[in-house]
Amino acid sequence: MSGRVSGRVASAAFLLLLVALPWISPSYRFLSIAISTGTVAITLYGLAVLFGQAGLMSVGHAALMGVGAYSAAILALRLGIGFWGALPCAMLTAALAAGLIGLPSLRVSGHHFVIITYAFCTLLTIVLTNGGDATGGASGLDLDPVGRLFGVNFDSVRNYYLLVLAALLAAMLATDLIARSGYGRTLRAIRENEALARAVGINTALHKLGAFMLSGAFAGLAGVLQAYYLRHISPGLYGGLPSLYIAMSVMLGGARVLYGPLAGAVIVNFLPEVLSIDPVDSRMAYGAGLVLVILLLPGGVIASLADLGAWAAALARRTAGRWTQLAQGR
Amino acid sequence: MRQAFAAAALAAALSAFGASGGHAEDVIKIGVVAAESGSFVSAGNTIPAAERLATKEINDAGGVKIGGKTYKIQLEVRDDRTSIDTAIAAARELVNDVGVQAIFGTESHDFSIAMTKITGPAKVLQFTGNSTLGQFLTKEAVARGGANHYVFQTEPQEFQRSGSTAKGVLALLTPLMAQPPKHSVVFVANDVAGRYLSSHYVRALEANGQKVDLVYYPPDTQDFTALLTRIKGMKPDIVHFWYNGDETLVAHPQAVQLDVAPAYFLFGVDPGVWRERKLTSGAPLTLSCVPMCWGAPPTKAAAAYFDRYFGMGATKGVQSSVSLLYYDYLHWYVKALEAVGRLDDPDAVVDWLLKSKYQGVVSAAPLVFNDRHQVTFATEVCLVKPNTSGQFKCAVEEPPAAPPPGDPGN
Amino acid sequence: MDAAAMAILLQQLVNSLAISAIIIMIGIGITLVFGLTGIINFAQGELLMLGGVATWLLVGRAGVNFFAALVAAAVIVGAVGFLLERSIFRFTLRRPMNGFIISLGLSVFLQHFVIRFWNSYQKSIPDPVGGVWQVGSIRIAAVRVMVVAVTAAAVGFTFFAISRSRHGLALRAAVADQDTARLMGIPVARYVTAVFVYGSALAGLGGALMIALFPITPFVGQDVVVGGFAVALIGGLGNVAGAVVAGLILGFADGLSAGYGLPEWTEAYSFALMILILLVRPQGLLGGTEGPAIV
Amino acid sequence: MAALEISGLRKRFGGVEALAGVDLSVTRDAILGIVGPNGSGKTTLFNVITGVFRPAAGRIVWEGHDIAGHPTHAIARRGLVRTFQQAMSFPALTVAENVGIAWARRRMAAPWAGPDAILDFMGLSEQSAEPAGRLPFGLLRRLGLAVALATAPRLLLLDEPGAGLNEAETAELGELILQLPGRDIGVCLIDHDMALMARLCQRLVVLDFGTKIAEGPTRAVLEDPTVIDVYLGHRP
Repeated sequence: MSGRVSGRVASAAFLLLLVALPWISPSYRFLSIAISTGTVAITLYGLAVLFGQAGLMSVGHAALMGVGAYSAAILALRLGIGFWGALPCAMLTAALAAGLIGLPSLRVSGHHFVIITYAFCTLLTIVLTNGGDATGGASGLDLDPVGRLFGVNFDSVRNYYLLVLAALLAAMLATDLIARSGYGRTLRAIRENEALARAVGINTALHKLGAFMLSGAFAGLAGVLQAYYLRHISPGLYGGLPSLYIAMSVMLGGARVLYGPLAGAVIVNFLPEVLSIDPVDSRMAYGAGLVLVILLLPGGVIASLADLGAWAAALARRTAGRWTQLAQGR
Repeated sequence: MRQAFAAAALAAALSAFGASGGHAEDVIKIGVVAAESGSFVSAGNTIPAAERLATKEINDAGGVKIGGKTYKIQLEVRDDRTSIDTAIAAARELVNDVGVQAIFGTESHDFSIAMTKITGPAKVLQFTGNSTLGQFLTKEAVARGGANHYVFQTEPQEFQRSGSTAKGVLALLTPLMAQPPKHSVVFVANDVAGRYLSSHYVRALEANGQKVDLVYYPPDTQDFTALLTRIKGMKPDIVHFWYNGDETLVAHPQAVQLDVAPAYFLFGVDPGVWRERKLTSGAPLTLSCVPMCWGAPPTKAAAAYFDRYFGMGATKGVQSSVSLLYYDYLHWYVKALEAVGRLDDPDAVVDWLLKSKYQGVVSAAPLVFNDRHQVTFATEVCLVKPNTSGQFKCAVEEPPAAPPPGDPGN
Repeated sequence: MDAAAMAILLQQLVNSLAISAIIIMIGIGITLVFGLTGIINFAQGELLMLGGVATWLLVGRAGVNFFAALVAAAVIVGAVGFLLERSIFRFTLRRPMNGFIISLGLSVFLQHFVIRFWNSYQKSIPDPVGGVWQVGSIRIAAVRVMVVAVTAAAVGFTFFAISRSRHGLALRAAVADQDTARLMGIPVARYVTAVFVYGSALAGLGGALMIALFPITPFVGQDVVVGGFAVALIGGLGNVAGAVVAGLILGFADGLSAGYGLPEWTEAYSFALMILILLVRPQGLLGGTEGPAIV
Repeated sequence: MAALEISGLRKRFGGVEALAGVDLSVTRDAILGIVGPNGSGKTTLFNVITGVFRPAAGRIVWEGHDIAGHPTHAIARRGLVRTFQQAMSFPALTVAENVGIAWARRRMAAPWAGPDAILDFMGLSEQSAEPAGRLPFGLLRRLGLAVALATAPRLLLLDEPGAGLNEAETAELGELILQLPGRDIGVCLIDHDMALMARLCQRLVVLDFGTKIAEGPTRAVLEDPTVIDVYLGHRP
């Protein structure tokens, strides 16, 4: 089978496996870690659009998850709007907040504006902590369970896992569609050469802001899903350190490949937990791993595996070809 | 064909870390969720250490006799790695996969509250030592059918702890001061524990006749000189440092350098640490610990406990005494199981606990849960003899019966 | 403003001086490295932490005199800077964003490397100077005077090296325009290494001074690095004088906001200041480079 | 009425007055060349017209609208597009994608059916699937022009299209440029290659120290003594 088709079948099988996971392994610990990994992965896909396509780096995406989570919590507390109602609103507020973070990137041409996104996390944590009753102050806010919808009870861990998986697959699909679309090409053009992009009529400021807001919406979605799973959120969840690990994960996995962000989430969030690797060792591993990946495999782990796969497939075809030649006595 | 193959392969791989195999003989599984790694490790590792000691004692004494059979306690300890995601995953595993009867933990407020959402519906009893839990243990929440019916707070209501601490501090410091102290400044971290504790402690000091100012500092501050100079400008008689021992040991020396106040109180610093680090203070200074100090245990029982506790290899740290918030309650819980005589009736166990008393190590008086699933016991305050590192005069003040004016009493 | 209030204000100004010292040390390192290479080194905080831990080991375990340990820490961390530049950062000169991403991984690795060998608890050393100077009602710990003095000396030396010496001239030329500097025969690569080593040595020195003031944990690098970036950005990246001025401004802003503003918002003030300045003057107060022109 | 009317255009960088009150009118039917020694303000003129810099003073009227100070992309959308002195492309994108991005932005009807037609016209069809970054310099120059054409411009400002090309490549590019007015695309050209300018331009403008010192039919301007003076330095 040609590379293209076998790739399609492999990813279909892999996705089928993800869907079937709850029935294969009913261990709650495994599903719980998978849910946490899934929510973070959704944010990574948002960052993949921002960095992978538009080339804009942000070390502040945990704060955007926080904006989504707190919007949902406050909407529930103040207006009694449940999970499904809060979802679109939280994504919108997170997108607007991302636009706010993105503004400096328009004025500061160098990439050192990225420090502002890191500063934004700390600022958000301080505002939430001192927010008094509005934000539940330092002790944070509680959330009620998602409850039932169309007869499906989302309080069961298995159903919640499927909900998060659906959101993750939607995020992956959206990222893939964006990458293939004209909009994605325009973002890549801005990344490659902003001056030329402007010269051919692209409103680069608007598009960069758009990319930020799009990635904010992904983070908002992830924030709401995480908040409704933990059922209690506090400012400390969304500070600088979590944002650092989010940025690292997307770099490790690869920001421009479909399975890159998912691989990053699995490497940083999933494997150390499931295999109960000591957190100090696991962080040393992917700290050093990131350095190696950037130096040796700039496209990230998955891109390199894909290259490796393609190289191996080509090698196989060549040797097979040679064998048939030998067999035919040439 | 593809699905079958994938399913079989994965099942084999996953069973390795899925549910752990059951044991042949009868056991009662008890869960512990605490930080054994990450930044909360200094408080977290005291919980499993305390429960391992209690489990060893119970099993050595012949285990638990229920319905004619003898059970051994099987402790299932999970490290929450100072991350809420891991704490939730651990709680899910203990409740749903392992099937524990009760869970002890966690060291941090957010994790414990998130865990109540899992233990509650599963009717698994949860013993937690965060006094900030008080906000959530309202009468309706702890009533039968309420969200927190199976949650027990193993620390006294904050107005009681603050009340006995305030009385102890003032009683010990006043004789050593030139004139009786009138003006106190409470200097506390701006986080959930800091805000909650200080709101009660300020009322307690006011109830003892003090004019009180409250100053917050951002968590993880290192250079306190600016805030301490501001406090010096308020001309305080006593500066009360709350609540994290490590941060207090950074801030206090800077206060002494600036000569901020004639007397100090350091909450959360154990005399044992003061002696070990050979610290001294010219100004009159009092220390207190949650709930008792391992450096100067007030009762023989407490001293014996700490010998056994450190004997098990636990590290001597600033927060070692936090273990006392968990040790007695495993013993008490086992007695409840034996009294109820069944393992499948958590409601009966809750009712028995609310009706019973237990003479533990943590308090001279027997422990009793009030109608909001909170215990009451006094707090130990120790005066450091000026310019010495190892001589303490400790006192245990009884907590006030009712909350002082302006204190919600939770 | 009666005498007591004036005394408190003077005390706050003196306090702020010490606060600025550490931030300036780390800020200069960041601004030098960025000025020449365009790389934002997020691991500069961990280099400072390494300086502190090295001093803790030398003074605490090996009983070395503090001032000898101070110099040793600067040398050790300088050597670490050399290793990092030679083995990692020199490959990212053409794409500084990679240098930044690598520094994220490096910062996590160094933090947990220290935790693996010397655990994550607080580490402190006895006050190397001891005693408190009293001038009128102003009290300042002698150790803080030492910290300010050593920082002033380091800043002075840096200024002298950059403005007066031959190498300083070559360095400024390279910062201005790498290609032209190469054409004029300046070995730019060697200056990149020199800047990394010097920036790391300064961070090591800063770490040693910090542990003289207060206990540190392996996570301290994380808290300090953002202050260092604020200084470098507000001063103008690549502009050493800017870093010093910005360090003083931030030090006094922190000190006075804690002293007179709302204490809960202390940290927010310096961040808000940084973001405001970057929006109004992206090239910083005293005008810095936006990194080398990367074609 | 000329498509582009510039009057009293001023721009200063610090002490240097790059443009000191330039008046210019550009029609779309005749190719206009702009020449002048280095630093005379030629590229600055293009940068100010296309919104890269804001003019200190002066009016820029393009097809009846004053576009002084408008953002670059808005000006490009109105059909006033420029190319760059250094060959610019989107390196990681393929040649076809480079042209496709500009084509998607076009506002007006274009004299070509689609990007492929433009690639044929510019002789880049074989390379259409190659990443632009791998093109040799000569082809990269052509791609720059192809991308500009894909935006369906009504007036094209070419900034030294011949820079860095050898004789043959310059001649070929010149031929392509000559065909543009016939396809309803006005051309205004900056270059130092006098032979190329003589061959392509019907009219010439000479700039020196930010002021226009000569304008008129190419032949006349080239023989104008003041222009020769400026280029060859003042005769004793």
